[in-house]
Amino acid sequence: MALDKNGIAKRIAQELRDGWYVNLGIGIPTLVANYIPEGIEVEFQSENGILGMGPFPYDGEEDADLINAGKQTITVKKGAVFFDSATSFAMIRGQHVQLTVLGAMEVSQTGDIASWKIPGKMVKGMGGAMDLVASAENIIVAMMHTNKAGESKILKECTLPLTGVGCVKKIVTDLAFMEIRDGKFFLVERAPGVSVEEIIAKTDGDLVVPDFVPEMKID
Amino acid sequence: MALDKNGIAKRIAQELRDGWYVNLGIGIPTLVANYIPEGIEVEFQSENGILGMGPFPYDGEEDADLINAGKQTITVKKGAVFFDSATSFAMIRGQHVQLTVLGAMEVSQTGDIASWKIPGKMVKGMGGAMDLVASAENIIVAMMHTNKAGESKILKECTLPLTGVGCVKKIVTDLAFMEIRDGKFFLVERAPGVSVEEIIAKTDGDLVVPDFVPEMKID
Amino acid sequence: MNKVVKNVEEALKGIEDNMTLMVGGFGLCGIPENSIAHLVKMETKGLTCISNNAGVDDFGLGLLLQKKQIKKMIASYVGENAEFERQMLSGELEVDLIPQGSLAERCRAGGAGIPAFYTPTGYGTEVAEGKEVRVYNGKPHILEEALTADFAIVKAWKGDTEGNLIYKETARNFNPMMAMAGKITVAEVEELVPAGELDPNYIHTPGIFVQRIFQGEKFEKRIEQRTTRKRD
Amino acid sequence: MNKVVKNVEEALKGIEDNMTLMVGGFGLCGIPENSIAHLVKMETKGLTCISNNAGVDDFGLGLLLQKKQIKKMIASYVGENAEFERQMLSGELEVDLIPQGSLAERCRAGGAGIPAFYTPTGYGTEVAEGKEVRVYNGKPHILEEALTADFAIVKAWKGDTEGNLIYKETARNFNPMMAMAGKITVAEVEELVPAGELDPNYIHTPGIFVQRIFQGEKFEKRIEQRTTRKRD
Repeated sequence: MALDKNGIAKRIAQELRDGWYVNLGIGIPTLVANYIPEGIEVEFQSENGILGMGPFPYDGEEDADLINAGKQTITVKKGAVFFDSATSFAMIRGQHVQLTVLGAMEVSQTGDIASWKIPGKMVKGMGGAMDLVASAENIIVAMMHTNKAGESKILKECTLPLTGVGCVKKIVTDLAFMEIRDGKFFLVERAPGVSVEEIIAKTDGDLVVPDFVPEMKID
Repeated sequence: MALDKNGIAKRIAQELRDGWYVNLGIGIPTLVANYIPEGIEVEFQSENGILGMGPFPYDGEEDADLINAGKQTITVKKGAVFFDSATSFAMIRGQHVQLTVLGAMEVSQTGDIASWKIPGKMVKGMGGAMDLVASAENIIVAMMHTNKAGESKILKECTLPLTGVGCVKKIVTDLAFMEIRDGKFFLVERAPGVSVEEIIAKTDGDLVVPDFVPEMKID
Repeated sequence: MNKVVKNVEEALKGIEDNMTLMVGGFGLCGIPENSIAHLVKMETKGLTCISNNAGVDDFGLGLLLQKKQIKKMIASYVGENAEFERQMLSGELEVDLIPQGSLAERCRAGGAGIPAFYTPTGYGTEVAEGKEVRVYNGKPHILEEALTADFAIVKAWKGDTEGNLIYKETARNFNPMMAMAGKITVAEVEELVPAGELDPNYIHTPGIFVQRIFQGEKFEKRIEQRTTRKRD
Repeated sequence: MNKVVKNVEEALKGIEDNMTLMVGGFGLCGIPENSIAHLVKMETKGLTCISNNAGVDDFGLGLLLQKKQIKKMIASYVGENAEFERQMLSGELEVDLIPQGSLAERCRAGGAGIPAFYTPTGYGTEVAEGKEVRVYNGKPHILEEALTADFAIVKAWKGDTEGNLIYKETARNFNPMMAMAGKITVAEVEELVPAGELDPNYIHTPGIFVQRIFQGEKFEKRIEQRTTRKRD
């Protein structure tokens, strides 16, 4: 059975390592914070100017001056710190943030990512995504394997305007966990109950399938 | 009679304008703070990271963490602020400081200044002087007209390594107040009791002398 | 150096048609509400606005968009504003979309006298079109230029009569860099205090960057995405 | 993220001969005294030190110069150190003198992922030799590159277990930028407190830039130019 959004977030959370500073994008990536593996400590950075984000506030305790990059009201943990946008992107550009998790409309087998614009149709802007993908040492993309029409978003080449070039390392979709290796998608794991055949069928880019493709372990 | 250091500082102080932020270099320039004209307000910036410097502390009240760019213990006025060195030079380079007063070993008639190095002999380094002269809209040089051997330091061309090119606007020496105009020194005022002939004799660079050269008014 | 002006009228005096304004804030957080409301009243036209976002339809810079006072918008993310999208797609509004980190750094550079710098951000994308590319540390970088503005309008939590500013929590965002980059910088604050009341060790924007300061009459502080959890 | 190490030995572990170190401070103000004293004990040789000044003969980086542990000094002003001048003029010590503002900005750039930037500072002087010149706003600028270091050693007033730092008064100076630019950044603090004790709104260096933190045993805080006035 294909993963839901929380399932994708759970699988990505398994990639977290102790001591990492992590930036989570809007949407599915935000959910990753709910599934930090036991025994490890990570700190979340939000590019609007906070390190050490806590959970959402209790009803009635929202603070208009305290939001994350998705403009959601949040709280802070002990040891948190606020800073300005230039300092925030100094952290990102200067590679002080160890992992970036973000969504995408398309990824290519060479690690290109498109996520910010559909020409003539949707123009939201890139926000901090271009800075994040240009600099992060580890980038995991969280996305659906296909669009609503069933067309693959895992492509040989992106068709939409790019957010970054050759930067994506890992992709977790509702169907599979893939890595970019030597200019191809490498199938690392399949979602519980999803067949290798289905993944092959729904992947437009070149996909390397090893002899044995383990199933993801999701609680 | 030629001006002493305090006299030079007094004359320079007359160039201050209400509302200016001012950076004073080490030596004679520091003394300018003692002679702010009545009725105007200026704020002193020191490039090690303070705006709103007050007078020296009372005996026994020195604070090792509170110094100026000359490494002297100081105090702060109400409304002072501390900042880091990058922010400090953002103020300077970004032209938020209206006036820089600094010393020099030599100045040239095109506004070049040399102040940081005597090759093979003295190498103190430029500190913040190169940033200050490269960016300040108004630069006043405070210096002696001649060196100890009686040789002019007001030159056609500097002989020592430069601190900045074509940046000096005004010069106050023990003998004269000069401005740089069209690639020449222009004699604006002479020190009390100093003759125009003496200034001409001790000036190596081209000096434009108007028909009437008023005497400085120093209290 | 007393920077206090008596109200928003006096604070925004001199803003004219076709000027470039920087406006602080991220989303609706930390925006200069009082100044924006007054800009609507002033009916200034042909503005170029530099701001990370463009507000929502009925708040923030969205108010100026509704009145068609903005000719060009320089921003990083404009996803929450239907009127913005309509004006852009129809060609009424010029738009320059800039990566958020480059926007922040370009404002800081403008204030700091750095005319240009290299960044890896945007290489290989539309953002890099027409820009110089240079390889550092084995990685291509593009050259980005500084941004400045005729007026920068920022919002702070506390300010003193000398123009020193303190921001609250994530309402800091773009305000400090924009304060540096304005030829004239106007700060509206929630609380204006006498010089000496703010600890000099904890000031975010030194008063040297601020030309005019006033206490805002009213702050709505609208929340864009109210997200909460239930008590256990 | 707990960054606390138990003492200076552990804090400086991994510093080896011929490494590049950034050392915070301006004059003797805000220098990491405990770390410098321990570097003398470690007898590490061939160091390249990036620091605004080189201490005085018997304090600060002067202690490392006396022991000839420094191969190259990158600084802006070295006027207070006779041994420094002797080693430089005799050619024992390599010296790269950099304008103070460019030094600060190059460290910040190193920490911020900006590989190079243009500045007007130093144009037409020895500092510009071999550097690219480009005209912006009618004024020539030179291209300066970022600085980074194997270790950055900074000194703060207060720090918490997460590595968040607060500096006191003008002891801040170069410490925040150097903290950003170290591959490993070590902070020695006068007072180490648990996470949550420092107000998140008033932290100067966010802990993300700091890898190791410890409370220094003893701070002499020597004053270089004691200047006072008499009471009236």
